[in-house]
Amino acid sequence: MERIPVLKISDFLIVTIQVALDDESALKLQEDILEEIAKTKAKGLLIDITAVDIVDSFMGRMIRDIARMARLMGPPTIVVGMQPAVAITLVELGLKMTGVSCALNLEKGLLMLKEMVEAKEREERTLEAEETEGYEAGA
Amino acid sequence: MERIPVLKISDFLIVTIQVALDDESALKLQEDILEEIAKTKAKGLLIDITAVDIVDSFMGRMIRDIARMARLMGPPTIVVGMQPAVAITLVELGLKMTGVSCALNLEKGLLMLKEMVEAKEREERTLEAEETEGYEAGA
Amino acid sequence: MRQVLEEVAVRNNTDIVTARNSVRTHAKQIGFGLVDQSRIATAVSELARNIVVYAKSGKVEIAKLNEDSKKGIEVVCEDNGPGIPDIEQAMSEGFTTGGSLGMGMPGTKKLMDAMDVWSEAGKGTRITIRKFLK
Amino acid sequence: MRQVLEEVAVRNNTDIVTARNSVRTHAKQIGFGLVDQSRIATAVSELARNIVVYAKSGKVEIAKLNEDSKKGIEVVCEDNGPGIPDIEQAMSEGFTTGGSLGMGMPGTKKLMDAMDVWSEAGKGTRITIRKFLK
Ligand SMILES: Nc1ncnc2c1ncn2[C@@H]1O[C@H](COP(=O)(O)OP(=O)(O)O)[C@@H](O)[C@H]1O
Ligand SMILES: Nc1ncnc2c1ncn2[C@@H]1O[C@H](COP(=O)(O)OP(=O)(O)O)[C@@H](O)[C@H]1O
Repeated sequence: MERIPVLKISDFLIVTIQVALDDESALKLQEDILEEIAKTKAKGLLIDITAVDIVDSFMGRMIRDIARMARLMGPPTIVVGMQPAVAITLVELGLKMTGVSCALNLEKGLLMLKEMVEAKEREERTLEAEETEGYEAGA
Repeated sequence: MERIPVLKISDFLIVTIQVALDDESALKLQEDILEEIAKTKAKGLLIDITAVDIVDSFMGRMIRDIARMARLMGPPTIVVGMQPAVAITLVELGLKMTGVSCALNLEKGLLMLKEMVEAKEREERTLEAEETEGYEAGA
Repeated sequence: MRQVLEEVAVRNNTDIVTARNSVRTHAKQIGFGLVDQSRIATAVSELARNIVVYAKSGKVEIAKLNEDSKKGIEVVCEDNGPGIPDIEQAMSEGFTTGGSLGMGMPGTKKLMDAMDVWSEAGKGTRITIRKFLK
Repeated sequence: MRQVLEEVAVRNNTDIVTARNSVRTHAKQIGFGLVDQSRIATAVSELARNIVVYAKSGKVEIAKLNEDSKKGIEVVCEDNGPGIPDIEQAMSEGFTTGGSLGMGMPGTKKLMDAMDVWSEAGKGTRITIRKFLK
Protein backbone atom coordinates (compact mmCIF):
# COMPACT_ATOMS: atom_id res chain seq x y z
CA MET A 1 0.00 0.00 0.00
CA GLU A 2 1.23 3.46 -0.89
CA ARG A 3 1.50 6.01 1.89
CA ILE A 4 1.35 9.66 0.88
CA PRO A 5 3.02 12.16 3.22
CA VAL A 6 0.96 14.99 4.68
CA LEU A 7 3.23 18.01 5.29
CA LYS A 8 2.60 21.03 7.44
CA ILE A 9 4.02 24.25 6.04
CA SER A 10 3.33 27.29 8.17
CA ASP A 11 -0.41 27.10 8.84
CA PHE A 12 -1.29 24.80 5.97
CA LEU A 13 -1.32 21.11 5.29
CA ILE A 14 0.12 20.24 1.89
CA VAL A 15 -0.55 16.87 0.30
CA THR A 16 1.16 16.00 -2.96
CA ILE A 17 -0.12 12.92 -4.72
CA GLN A 18 2.71 11.63 -6.85
CA VAL A 19 1.92 7.95 -7.36
CA ALA A 20 -1.03 6.12 -8.83
CA LEU A 21 -3.16 5.49 -5.76
CA ASP A 22 -5.13 2.29 -5.37
CA ASP A 23 -8.52 2.55 -3.67
CA GLU A 24 -7.33 1.36 -0.28
CA SER A 25 -4.41 3.79 -0.20
CA ALA A 26 -6.76 6.58 -1.22
CA LEU A 27 -9.05 5.87 1.71
CA LYS A 28 -6.07 5.67 4.05
CA LEU A 29 -4.90 9.05 2.77
CA GLN A 30 -8.32 10.49 3.50
CA GLU A 31 -8.08 9.34 7.12
CA ASP A 32 -4.49 10.50 7.47
CA ILE A 33 -5.33 13.99 6.26
CA LEU A 34 -8.26 14.43 8.62
CA GLU A 35 -6.24 13.17 11.56
CA GLU A 36 -3.45 15.59 10.70
CA ILE A 37 -5.96 18.43 10.60
CA ALA A 38 -7.07 17.55 14.12
CA LYS A 39 -3.51 17.10 15.35
CA THR A 40 -1.82 20.10 13.76
CA LYS A 41 -4.78 22.50 13.93
CA ALA A 42 -4.00 23.50 10.35
CA LYS A 43 -5.95 26.45 8.97
CA GLY A 44 -6.16 25.21 5.43
CA LEU A 45 -5.57 22.17 3.25
CA LEU A 46 -3.97 22.05 -0.18
CA ILE A 47 -4.02 18.93 -2.33
CA ASP A 48 -1.63 18.92 -5.28
CA ILE A 49 -2.65 16.52 -8.08
CA THR A 50 -0.28 17.85 -10.75
CA ALA A 51 1.28 14.41 -11.12
CA VAL A 52 -1.99 12.50 -11.27
CA ASP A 53 -2.93 11.53 -14.81
CA ILE A 54 -5.98 9.34 -14.16
CA VAL A 55 -8.81 10.34 -11.88
CA ASP A 56 -11.75 7.95 -12.03
CA SER A 57 -15.03 8.28 -10.16
CA PHE A 58 -13.57 6.69 -7.03
CA MET A 59 -10.57 8.97 -6.84
CA GLY A 60 -12.61 12.00 -7.88
CA ARG A 61 -15.12 11.30 -5.19
CA MET A 62 -12.36 10.84 -2.66
CA ILE A 63 -10.85 14.22 -3.46
CA ARG A 64 -14.26 15.84 -3.28
CA ASP A 65 -15.09 14.10 -0.01
CA ILE A 66 -11.83 15.16 1.61
CA ALA A 67 -12.76 18.77 0.88
CA ARG A 68 -16.21 18.25 2.35
CA MET A 69 -14.92 16.41 5.41
CA ALA A 70 -12.20 18.97 6.09
CA ARG A 71 -14.79 21.71 5.95
CA LEU A 72 -16.85 19.99 8.63
CA MET A 73 -13.80 20.17 10.86
CA GLY A 74 -13.04 23.76 9.88
CA PRO A 75 -10.24 24.23 7.35
CA PRO A 76 -11.05 25.10 3.75
CA THR A 77 -9.46 22.96 1.02
CA ILE A 78 -8.02 23.77 -2.37
CA VAL A 79 -7.11 21.30 -5.12
CA VAL A 80 -4.30 22.41 -7.42
CA GLY A 81 -2.78 21.22 -10.66
CA MET A 82 -5.59 19.23 -12.23
CA GLN A 83 -4.46 18.33 -15.74
CA PRO A 84 -6.69 19.46 -18.63
CA ALA A 85 -7.28 15.84 -19.71
CA VAL A 86 -8.32 14.90 -16.19
CA ALA A 87 -10.68 17.85 -15.93
CA ILE A 88 -12.29 16.94 -19.26
CA THR A 89 -12.68 13.30 -18.26
CA LEU A 90 -14.21 14.12 -14.88
CA VAL A 91 -16.79 16.44 -16.38
CA GLU A 92 -17.67 13.95 -19.14
CA LEU A 93 -17.91 11.17 -16.58
CA GLY A 94 -20.51 13.27 -14.82
CA LEU A 95 -18.90 13.58 -11.41
CA LYS A 96 -20.16 16.58 -9.50
CA MET A 97 -17.25 18.31 -7.82
CA THR A 98 -19.45 20.96 -6.27
CA GLY A 99 -17.82 22.65 -3.36
CA VAL A 100 -14.26 21.89 -4.40
CA SER A 101 -12.12 24.97 -4.96
CA CYS A 102 -9.37 24.59 -7.55
CA ALA A 103 -6.32 26.53 -8.66
CA LEU A 104 -3.85 26.12 -11.52
CA ASN A 105 -0.75 25.49 -9.49
CA LEU A 106 0.77 25.38 -6.04
CA GLU A 107 1.66 29.06 -6.00
CA LYS A 108 -1.79 30.29 -7.01
CA GLY A 109 -3.35 27.71 -4.75
CA LEU A 110 -1.47 28.92 -1.69
CA LEU A 111 -2.45 32.51 -2.37
CA MET A 112 -6.06 31.50 -2.83
CA LEU A 113 -6.06 29.35 0.27
CA LYS A 114 -4.79 32.27 2.33
CA GLU A 115 -7.64 34.38 1.09
CA MET A 116 -10.11 31.59 1.73
CA VAL A 117 -8.96 31.30 5.31
CA GLU A 118 -9.34 35.03 5.75
CA ALA A 119 -12.69 35.09 4.04
CA LYS A 120 -13.98 32.15 6.01
CA GLU A 121 -15.50 34.43 8.61
CA ARG A 122 -17.67 35.92 5.94
CA GLU A 123 -18.68 32.44 4.80
CA GLU A 124 -22.17 32.66 6.24
CA ARG A 125 -23.57 34.72 3.41
CA THR A 126 -21.97 32.70 0.65
CA LEU A 127 -23.35 29.49 2.04
CA GLU A 128 -26.76 30.99 2.27
CA ALA A 129 -26.63 31.99 -1.36
CA GLU A 130 -25.40 28.59 -2.42
CA GLU A 131 -28.12 26.90 -0.51
CA THR A 132 -30.87 28.72 -2.32
CA GLU A 133 -29.31 27.60 -5.58
CA GLY A 134 -29.75 23.99 -4.56
CA TYR A 135 -26.11 23.67 -3.75
CA GLU A 136 -24.93 20.16 -2.93
CA ALA A 137 -23.52 18.55 0.18
CA GLY A 138 -20.95 19.49 2.59
CA ALA A 139 -18.37 21.75 1.10
CA MET B 1 -33.80 12.24 29.49
CA GLU B 2 -30.52 14.11 29.28
CA ARG B 3 -30.63 17.87 29.62
CA ILE B 4 -27.75 19.81 28.08
CA PRO B 5 -27.04 23.23 29.60
CA VAL B 6 -27.09 26.28 27.35
CA LEU B 7 -24.65 28.86 28.75
CA LYS B 8 -24.45 32.54 27.97
CA ILE B 9 -20.91 33.89 27.94
CA SER B 10 -20.70 37.58 27.13
CA ASP B 11 -22.77 37.90 23.96
CA PHE B 12 -22.68 34.26 22.95
CA LEU B 13 -24.58 31.12 23.73
CA ILE B 14 -22.29 28.15 24.25
CA VAL B 15 -23.64 24.62 24.11
CA THR B 16 -21.30 21.73 24.91
CA ILE B 17 -22.66 18.30 24.11
CA GLN B 18 -20.87 15.89 26.38
CA VAL B 19 -23.17 12.92 26.61
CA ALA B 20 -24.62 10.58 24.02
CA LEU B 21 -27.93 12.25 23.23
CA ASP B 22 -31.02 10.22 22.52
CA ASP B 23 -33.40 11.60 19.88
CA GLU B 24 -35.84 13.09 22.35
CA SER B 25 -33.12 14.90 24.30
CA ALA B 26 -31.70 16.17 21.03
CA LEU B 27 -35.03 17.68 20.06
CA LYS B 28 -35.42 19.17 23.52
CA LEU B 29 -31.98 20.73 23.20
CA GLN B 30 -32.97 22.25 19.89
CA GLU B 31 -35.98 23.87 21.54
CA ASP B 32 -33.98 25.02 24.54
CA ILE B 33 -31.39 26.68 22.35
CA LEU B 34 -33.91 28.57 20.28
CA GLU B 35 -35.74 29.72 23.40
CA GLU B 36 -32.49 30.91 24.93
CA ILE B 37 -31.67 32.85 21.78
CA ALA B 38 -35.01 34.64 22.03
CA LYS B 39 -34.68 35.20 25.77
CA THR B 40 -31.06 36.28 26.04
CA LYS B 41 -30.79 38.14 22.73
CA ALA B 42 -27.52 36.35 22.15
CA LYS B 43 -25.56 37.53 19.13
CA GLY B 44 -24.04 34.21 18.24
CA LEU B 45 -24.30 30.49 18.94
CA LEU B 46 -21.47 28.02 19.39
CA ILE B 47 -22.07 24.28 19.56
CA ASP B 48 -19.13 22.24 20.81
CA ILE B 49 -19.25 18.59 19.72
CA THR B 50 -15.66 17.68 20.63
CA ALA B 51 -16.91 14.94 22.95
CA VAL B 52 -19.42 13.48 20.51
CA ASP B 53 -18.14 10.33 18.86
CA ILE B 54 -21.24 9.19 16.98
CA VAL B 55 -23.31 11.50 14.81
CA ASP B 56 -25.97 9.67 12.83
CA SER B 57 -28.37 11.21 10.32
CA PHE B 58 -30.79 12.25 13.06
CA MET B 59 -28.19 14.01 15.18
CA GLY B 60 -26.45 15.47 12.12
CA ARG B 61 -29.70 16.85 10.84
CA MET B 62 -30.48 18.28 14.25
CA ILE B 63 -27.16 20.13 14.42
CA ARG B 64 -27.65 21.43 10.90
CA ASP B 65 -31.22 22.49 11.64
CA ILE B 66 -30.23 24.34 14.80
CA ALA B 67 -27.76 26.37 12.73
CA ARG B 68 -30.40 27.08 10.10
CA MET B 69 -33.08 27.96 12.63
CA ALA B 70 -30.79 30.18 14.67
CA ARG B 71 -29.88 32.07 11.53
CA LEU B 72 -33.54 32.69 10.78
CA MET B 73 -33.78 34.26 14.22
CA GLY B 74 -30.60 36.24 13.68
CA PRO B 75 -27.50 34.83 15.37
CA PRO B 76 -24.93 33.01 13.28
CA THR B 77 -23.92 29.57 14.51
CA ILE B 78 -20.65 27.77 14.53
CA VAL B 79 -20.05 24.08 15.20
CA VAL B 80 -16.67 23.27 16.71
CA GLY B 81 -14.62 20.17 17.41
CA MET B 82 -16.05 17.64 14.98
CA GLN B 83 -13.86 14.56 15.19
CA PRO B 84 -12.22 13.27 11.99
CA ALA B 85 -14.09 9.96 12.20
CA VAL B 86 -17.39 11.78 12.57
CA ALA B 87 -16.66 14.07 9.60
CA ILE B 88 -15.81 11.04 7.45
CA THR B 89 -18.94 9.18 8.50
CA LEU B 90 -21.27 12.13 7.90
CA VAL B 91 -19.95 12.77 4.39
CA GLU B 92 -20.04 9.06 3.48
CA LEU B 93 -23.56 8.83 4.86
CA GLY B 94 -24.48 11.58 2.42
CA LEU B 95 -25.83 14.16 4.85
CA LYS B 96 -25.80 17.67 3.45
CA MET B 97 -24.41 20.08 6.01
CA THR B 98 -24.67 23.12 3.77
CA GLY B 99 -24.96 26.31 5.72
CA VAL B 100 -23.16 25.03 8.80
CA SER B 101 -19.94 26.86 9.63
CA CYS B 102 -17.32 24.81 11.39
CA ALA B 103 -14.11 25.38 13.29
CA LEU B 104 -11.48 23.10 14.76
CA ASN B 105 -11.88 24.02 18.41
CA LEU B 106 -13.54 26.34 20.90
CA GLU B 107 -10.84 28.99 20.65
CA LYS B 108 -10.88 29.23 16.86
CA GLY B 109 -14.66 28.96 16.88
CA LEU B 110 -15.08 31.91 19.22
CA LEU B 111 -12.76 34.06 17.13
CA MET B 112 -14.61 33.15 13.98
CA LEU B 113 -17.99 33.70 15.58
CA LYS B 114 -16.92 37.17 16.69
CA GLU B 115 -15.97 38.08 13.16
CA MET B 116 -19.16 36.59 11.79
CA VAL B 117 -21.22 38.68 14.20
CA GLU B 118 -19.25 41.81 13.31
CA ALA B 119 -19.60 41.17 9.59
CA LYS B 120 -23.32 40.67 10.05
CA GLU B 121 -23.73 43.90 12.00
CA ARG B 122 -21.77 45.86 9.42
CA GLU B 123 -23.98 44.52 6.76
CA GLU B 124 -27.19 45.26 8.60
CA ARG B 125 -26.09 48.84 9.11
CA THR B 126 -25.40 49.18 5.41
CA LEU B 127 -28.74 47.70 4.48
CA GLU B 128 -30.54 49.93 6.93
CA ALA B 129 -28.87 52.97 5.53
CA GLU B 130 -29.70 51.96 1.99
CA GLU B 131 -33.30 51.00 2.50
CA THR B 132 -35.46 53.33 4.47
CA GLU B 133 -38.63 51.31 4.09
CA GLY B 134 -39.84 47.87 3.11
CA TYR B 135 -36.81 46.23 4.67
CA GLU B 136 -37.41 42.56 5.41
CA ALA B 137 -35.84 40.60 8.22
CA GLY B 138 -33.34 37.78 8.00
CA ALA B 139 -30.25 39.05 6.21
CA MET C 1 -16.87 -19.03 13.10
CA ARG C 2 -19.59 -16.67 14.24
CA GLN C 3 -19.72 -15.79 17.90
CA VAL C 4 -22.63 -13.83 19.35
CA LEU C 5 -21.30 -11.14 21.65
CA GLU C 6 -24.41 -9.35 22.81
CA GLU C 7 -28.08 -8.84 22.21
CA VAL C 8 -29.71 -5.48 22.81
CA ALA C 9 -33.48 -5.12 23.07
CA VAL C 10 -34.69 -2.06 21.16
CA ARG C 11 -37.96 -0.48 22.25
CA ASN C 12 -37.26 3.23 22.69
CA ASN C 13 -34.93 6.16 22.10
CA THR C 14 -32.61 5.23 24.92
CA ASP C 15 -32.15 1.73 23.51
CA ILE C 16 -30.92 3.26 20.25
CA VAL C 17 -28.12 4.91 22.21
CA THR C 18 -27.39 1.68 24.09
CA ALA C 19 -27.28 -0.33 20.89
CA ARG C 20 -24.88 1.98 19.10
CA ASN C 21 -22.60 2.30 22.12
CA SER C 22 -22.46 -1.48 22.57
CA VAL C 23 -21.65 -2.00 18.93
CA ARG C 24 -18.95 0.61 19.12
CA THR C 25 -17.33 -1.06 22.12
CA HIS C 26 -17.39 -4.47 20.47
CA ALA C 27 -16.07 -3.09 17.19
CA LYS C 28 -13.17 -1.58 19.10
CA GLN C 29 -12.42 -4.85 20.86
CA ILE C 30 -12.52 -6.75 17.58
CA GLY C 31 -9.83 -4.41 16.35
CA PHE C 32 -11.54 -1.77 14.22
CA GLY C 33 -10.00 1.70 14.08
CA LEU C 34 -11.77 4.91 15.08
CA VAL C 35 -13.24 5.62 11.66
CA ASP C 36 -14.67 2.13 11.22
CA GLN C 37 -16.00 2.21 14.79
CA SER C 38 -17.83 5.40 13.88
CA ARG C 39 -19.14 3.94 10.59
CA ILE C 40 -20.43 0.76 12.23
CA ALA C 41 -21.99 2.49 15.25
CA THR C 42 -23.66 5.05 13.02
CA ALA C 43 -25.10 2.36 10.75
CA VAL C 44 -26.53 0.53 13.76
CA SER C 45 -27.96 3.78 15.07
CA GLU C 46 -29.86 4.24 11.79
CA LEU C 47 -31.24 0.70 11.81
CA ALA C 48 -32.13 0.72 15.51
CA ARG C 49 -34.02 3.96 15.02
CA ASN C 50 -35.96 2.39 12.15
CA ILE C 51 -36.97 -0.44 14.49
CA VAL C 52 -38.32 2.05 17.03
CA VAL C 53 -40.00 4.27 14.44
CA TYR C 54 -41.46 1.67 12.07
CA ALA C 55 -41.77 -1.53 14.12
CA LYS C 56 -42.04 -0.23 17.71
CA SER C 57 -39.68 -2.89 19.04
CA GLY C 58 -37.10 -5.44 18.06
CA LYS C 59 -33.53 -6.40 18.81
CA VAL C 60 -29.96 -5.89 17.72
CA GLU C 61 -27.62 -8.87 17.81
CA ILE C 62 -23.88 -8.21 17.70
CA ALA C 63 -21.59 -11.01 16.55
CA LYS C 64 -17.91 -11.47 15.86
CA LEU C 65 -16.90 -13.07 12.57
CA ASN C 66 -13.78 -15.12 12.88
CA GLU C 67 -13.29 -17.00 9.62
CA ASP C 68 -9.75 -17.72 8.53
CA SER C 69 -10.15 -15.48 5.53
CA LYS C 70 -12.46 -12.82 6.91
CA LYS C 71 -12.57 -11.40 10.38
CA GLY C 72 -14.98 -8.70 11.35
CA ILE C 73 -18.32 -7.82 12.86
CA GLU C 74 -21.87 -8.78 11.98
CA VAL C 75 -24.91 -7.03 13.36
CA VAL C 76 -28.43 -8.35 12.87
CA CYS C 77 -31.28 -5.88 13.39
CA GLU C 78 -34.58 -7.69 13.66
CA ASP C 79 -38.19 -6.82 14.34
CA ASN C 80 -41.72 -8.24 14.02
CA GLY C 81 -43.08 -5.02 12.60
CA PRO C 82 -45.06 -4.37 9.42
CA GLY C 83 -42.17 -5.20 7.08
CA ILE C 84 -40.88 -3.24 4.10
CA PRO C 85 -43.15 -3.66 1.06
CA ASP C 86 -40.58 -2.54 -1.54
CA ILE C 87 -37.00 -3.08 -0.44
CA GLU C 88 -35.42 -1.52 -3.52
CA GLN C 89 -37.44 1.63 -2.92
CA ALA C 90 -36.48 1.68 0.76
CA MET C 91 -32.83 1.40 -0.24
CA SER C 92 -32.99 4.42 -2.53
CA GLU C 93 -31.86 7.77 -1.29
CA GLY C 94 -34.54 10.14 -0.08
CA PHE C 95 -37.34 7.57 0.14
CA THR C 96 -39.16 7.74 3.47
CA THR C 97 -42.61 6.93 4.82
CA GLY C 98 -41.68 8.55 8.10
CA GLY C 99 -41.19 12.15 7.02
CA SER C 100 -37.50 12.01 7.78
CA LEU C 101 -34.48 12.14 5.50
CA GLY C 102 -34.75 8.69 3.87
CA MET C 103 -31.05 8.34 4.33
CA GLY C 104 -30.80 5.57 6.92
CA MET C 105 -31.01 2.52 4.67
CA PRO C 106 -28.87 3.75 1.72
CA GLY C 107 -26.49 5.41 4.17
CA THR C 108 -26.02 2.16 6.10
CA LYS C 109 -25.17 0.38 2.88
CA LYS C 110 -22.47 2.95 2.13
CA LEU C 111 -20.94 2.74 5.59
CA MET C 112 -20.76 -1.07 5.73
CA ASP C 113 -19.06 -3.71 3.57
CA ALA C 114 -22.21 -5.81 3.18
CA MET C 115 -25.93 -5.42 3.87
CA ASP C 116 -28.70 -7.99 3.47
CA VAL C 117 -32.32 -7.03 3.87
CA TRP C 118 -35.01 -9.62 4.48
CA SER C 119 -38.56 -8.51 4.98
CA GLU C 120 -42.05 -9.95 4.72
CA ALA C 121 -45.29 -8.01 4.96
CA GLY C 122 -46.85 -8.43 8.38
CA LYS C 123 -44.01 -10.61 9.59
CA GLY C 124 -41.17 -8.19 10.10
CA THR C 125 -37.75 -7.14 8.94
CA ARG C 126 -34.28 -8.56 9.43
CA ILE C 127 -31.28 -6.56 8.29
CA THR C 128 -27.82 -8.05 8.50
CA ILE C 129 -24.78 -5.81 8.12
CA ARG C 130 -21.12 -6.75 8.08
CA LYS C 131 -17.79 -5.00 8.19
CA PHE C 132 -14.48 -6.80 7.76
CA LEU C 133 -11.07 -6.01 9.20
CA LYS C 134 -8.71 -4.95 6.44
CA MET D 1 -7.68 -6.90 -37.92
CA ARG D 2 -7.83 -7.25 -34.18
CA GLN D 3 -4.56 -7.79 -32.40
CA VAL D 4 -4.47 -8.66 -28.68
CA LEU D 5 -1.81 -6.57 -26.99
CA GLU D 6 -2.06 -7.60 -23.36
CA GLU D 7 -4.17 -9.37 -20.80
CA VAL D 8 -4.31 -8.19 -17.21
CA ALA D 9 -5.66 -10.40 -14.43
CA VAL D 10 -7.87 -8.41 -12.07
CA ARG D 11 -8.28 -9.66 -8.51
CA ASN D 12 -7.57 -6.70 -6.24
CA ASN D 13 -7.12 -2.95 -5.87
CA THR D 14 -3.60 -2.98 -7.18
CA ASP D 15 -4.68 -4.78 -10.34
CA ILE D 16 -7.11 -1.96 -11.06
CA VAL D 17 -4.15 0.42 -11.12
CA THR D 18 -2.14 -1.98 -13.30
CA ALA D 19 -5.01 -2.39 -15.75
CA ARG D 20 -5.61 1.31 -16.21
CA ASN D 21 -1.91 2.09 -16.57
CA SER D 22 -1.42 -0.66 -19.18
CA VAL D 23 -4.39 0.55 -21.17
CA ARG D 24 -3.07 4.08 -21.04
CA THR D 25 0.32 3.02 -22.36
CA HIS D 26 -1.20 1.03 -25.22
CA ALA D 27 -3.62 3.81 -26.08
CA LYS D 28 -0.69 6.18 -26.34
CA GLN D 29 1.25 3.79 -28.59
CA ILE D 30 -1.78 3.34 -30.83
CA GLY D 31 -1.77 7.08 -31.30
CA PHE D 32 -4.40 8.51 -28.98
CA GLY D 33 -3.88 12.00 -27.58
CA LEU D 34 -3.71 12.88 -23.89
CA VAL D 35 -7.43 13.46 -23.45
CA ASP D 36 -8.43 10.20 -25.12
CA GLN D 37 -5.77 8.35 -23.12
CA SER D 38 -7.35 9.73 -19.98
CA ARG D 39 -10.88 8.84 -21.14
CA ILE D 40 -9.94 5.26 -22.03
CA ALA D 41 -7.87 4.62 -18.91
CA THR D 42 -10.59 6.06 -16.70
CA ALA D 43 -13.26 3.89 -18.34
CA VAL D 44 -11.14 0.79 -17.78
CA SER D 45 -10.55 1.81 -14.18
CA GLU D 46 -14.32 1.91 -13.63
CA LEU D 47 -14.89 -1.50 -15.20
CA ALA D 48 -11.93 -3.14 -13.48
CA ARG D 49 -13.16 -1.87 -10.12
CA ASN D 50 -16.58 -3.38 -10.83
CA ILE D 51 -14.88 -6.73 -11.46
CA VAL D 52 -13.15 -6.57 -8.07
CA VAL D 53 -16.20 -5.30 -6.21
CA TYR D 54 -18.97 -7.37 -7.79
CA ALA D 55 -17.25 -10.44 -9.24
CA LYS D 56 -14.12 -10.73 -7.07
CA SER D 57 -11.89 -11.54 -10.04
CA GLY D 58 -11.71 -11.43 -13.81
CA LYS D 59 -9.54 -10.08 -16.56
CA VAL D 60 -9.02 -7.13 -18.85
CA GLU D 61 -7.94 -7.80 -22.44
CA ILE D 62 -6.48 -4.94 -24.42
CA ALA D 63 -6.55 -5.15 -28.23
CA LYS D 64 -5.63 -2.95 -31.16
CA LEU D 65 -8.19 -2.47 -33.91
CA ASN D 66 -6.60 -2.08 -37.27
CA GLU D 67 -9.35 -2.17 -39.89
CA ASP D 68 -8.87 -0.14 -43.02
CA SER D 69 -11.78 2.06 -42.12
CA LYS D 70 -11.48 2.11 -38.33
CA LYS D 71 -8.37 2.08 -36.22
CA GLY D 72 -8.47 2.22 -32.48
CA ILE D 73 -8.52 0.30 -29.23
CA GLU D 74 -10.81 -2.37 -27.87
CA VAL D 75 -10.85 -3.46 -24.24
CA VAL D 76 -12.77 -6.49 -23.03
CA CYS D 77 -13.50 -6.69 -19.29
CA GLU D 78 -14.65 -10.15 -18.34
CA ASP D 79 -15.55 -12.03 -15.18
CA ASN D 80 -17.33 -15.18 -14.00
CA GLY D 81 -19.18 -13.30 -11.27
CA PRO D 82 -22.90 -13.14 -10.48
CA GLY D 83 -23.80 -11.21 -13.62
CA ILE D 84 -25.95 -8.10 -13.97
CA PRO D 85 -29.67 -8.92 -13.68
CA ASP D 86 -30.94 -5.75 -15.33
CA ILE D 87 -28.43 -4.20 -17.70
CA GLU D 88 -30.57 -1.19 -18.53
CA GLN D 89 -30.84 -0.37 -14.85
CA ALA D 90 -27.10 -0.84 -14.35
CA MET D 91 -26.47 1.58 -17.21
CA SER D 92 -28.57 4.32 -15.64
CA GLU D 93 -26.94 7.03 -13.64
CA GLY D 94 -27.02 6.69 -9.88
CA PHE D 95 -28.03 3.03 -9.85
CA THR D 96 -25.78 0.99 -7.59
CA THR D 97 -26.05 -2.19 -5.57
CA GLY D 98 -22.71 -1.43 -3.95
CA GLY D 99 -23.48 1.78 -2.09
CA SER D 100 -21.20 3.80 -4.35
CA LEU D 101 -21.98 6.49 -6.91
CA GLY D 102 -23.58 4.37 -9.63
CA MET D 103 -21.57 6.30 -12.15
CA GLY D 104 -19.13 3.70 -13.51
CA MET D 105 -21.27 2.07 -16.20
CA PRO D 106 -23.04 5.18 -17.57
CA GLY D 107 -19.78 7.14 -17.24
CA THR D 108 -17.85 4.54 -19.24
CA LYS D 109 -20.45 4.75 -22.00
CA LYS D 110 -19.98 8.51 -22.18
CA LEU D 111 -16.19 8.31 -22.32
CA MET D 112 -16.00 5.66 -25.07
CA ASP D 113 -17.24 5.48 -28.66
CA ALA D 114 -18.91 2.11 -28.17
CA MET D 115 -19.88 -0.15 -25.27
CA ASP D 116 -21.40 -3.64 -25.39
CA VAL D 117 -22.57 -5.35 -22.25
CA TRP D 118 -23.16 -9.10 -22.14
CA SER D 119 -24.21 -10.69 -18.91
CA GLU D 120 -25.93 -13.83 -17.74
CA ALA D 121 -27.06 -14.57 -14.20
CA GLY D 122 -24.64 -16.87 -12.45
CA LYS D 123 -22.32 -16.99 -15.46
CA GLY D 124 -20.65 -13.63 -15.47
CA THR D 125 -20.28 -10.37 -17.30
CA ARG D 126 -18.36 -9.33 -20.40
CA ILE D 127 -18.13 -5.67 -21.28
CA THR D 128 -16.49 -4.59 -24.53
CA ILE D 129 -15.54 -0.97 -25.04
CA ARG D 130 -14.02 0.71 -28.10
CA LYS D 131 -12.51 4.02 -29.00
CA PHE D 132 -11.49 4.96 -32.55
CA LEU D 133 -8.77 7.23 -33.79
CA LYS D 134 -10.24 10.30 -35.40
N1 LIG E 1 -37.62 -1.89 10.37
C1 LIG E 1 -38.47 -1.40 9.45
N2 LIG E 1 -39.76 -1.83 9.38
C2 LIG E 1 -40.59 -1.33 8.45
N3 LIG E 1 -40.25 -0.41 7.53
C3 LIG E 1 -38.99 0.06 7.54
C4 LIG E 1 -38.03 -0.40 8.49
N4 LIG E 1 -36.85 0.21 8.23
C5 LIG E 1 -37.07 1.03 7.18
N5 LIG E 1 -38.35 0.94 6.76
C6 LIG E 1 -38.95 1.64 5.61
O1 LIG E 1 -37.90 2.09 4.74
C7 LIG E 1 -37.99 3.51 4.57
C8 LIG E 1 -36.60 4.10 4.37
O2 LIG E 1 -35.84 3.99 5.55
P1 LIG E 1 -34.59 4.94 5.77
O3 LIG E 1 -33.78 4.95 4.53
O4 LIG E 1 -33.90 4.52 7.02
O5 LIG E 1 -35.18 6.39 5.91
P2 LIG E 1 -36.14 7.03 7.02
O6 LIG E 1 -35.99 6.19 8.26
O7 LIG E 1 -35.61 8.42 7.17
O8 LIG E 1 -37.51 6.99 6.44
C9 LIG E 1 -38.70 4.00 5.78
O9 LIG E 1 -39.32 5.26 5.57
C10 LIG E 1 -39.72 2.88 6.03
O10 LIG E 1 -40.81 3.02 5.16
N1 LIG F 1 -18.89 -6.97 -13.27
C1 LIG F 1 -20.08 -6.88 -12.68
N2 LIG F 1 -20.70 -7.97 -12.15
C2 LIG F 1 -21.89 -7.87 -11.55
N3 LIG F 1 -22.58 -6.72 -11.41
C3 LIG F 1 -22.03 -5.59 -11.91
C4 LIG F 1 -20.77 -5.60 -12.55
N4 LIG F 1 -20.50 -4.33 -12.94
C5 LIG F 1 -21.53 -3.58 -12.56
N5 LIG F 1 -22.47 -4.32 -11.93
C6 LIG F 1 -23.78 -3.84 -11.40
O1 LIG F 1 -24.11 -2.62 -12.02
C7 LIG F 1 -24.31 -1.60 -11.03
C8 LIG F 1 -23.91 -0.25 -11.58
O2 LIG F 1 -22.52 -0.19 -11.77
P1 LIG F 1 -21.78 1.22 -11.86
O3 LIG F 1 -22.57 2.12 -12.74
O4 LIG F 1 -20.36 0.98 -12.23
O5 LIG F 1 -21.90 1.85 -10.42
P2 LIG F 1 -21.31 1.36 -9.02
O6 LIG F 1 -20.13 0.49 -9.31
O7 LIG F 1 -20.94 2.64 -8.33
O8 LIG F 1 -22.42 0.65 -8.33
C9 LIG F 1 -23.50 -2.07 -9.85
O9 LIG F 1 -23.96 -1.49 -8.65
C10 LIG F 1 -23.71 -3.58 -9.91
O10 LIG F 1 -24.95 -3.93 -9.36
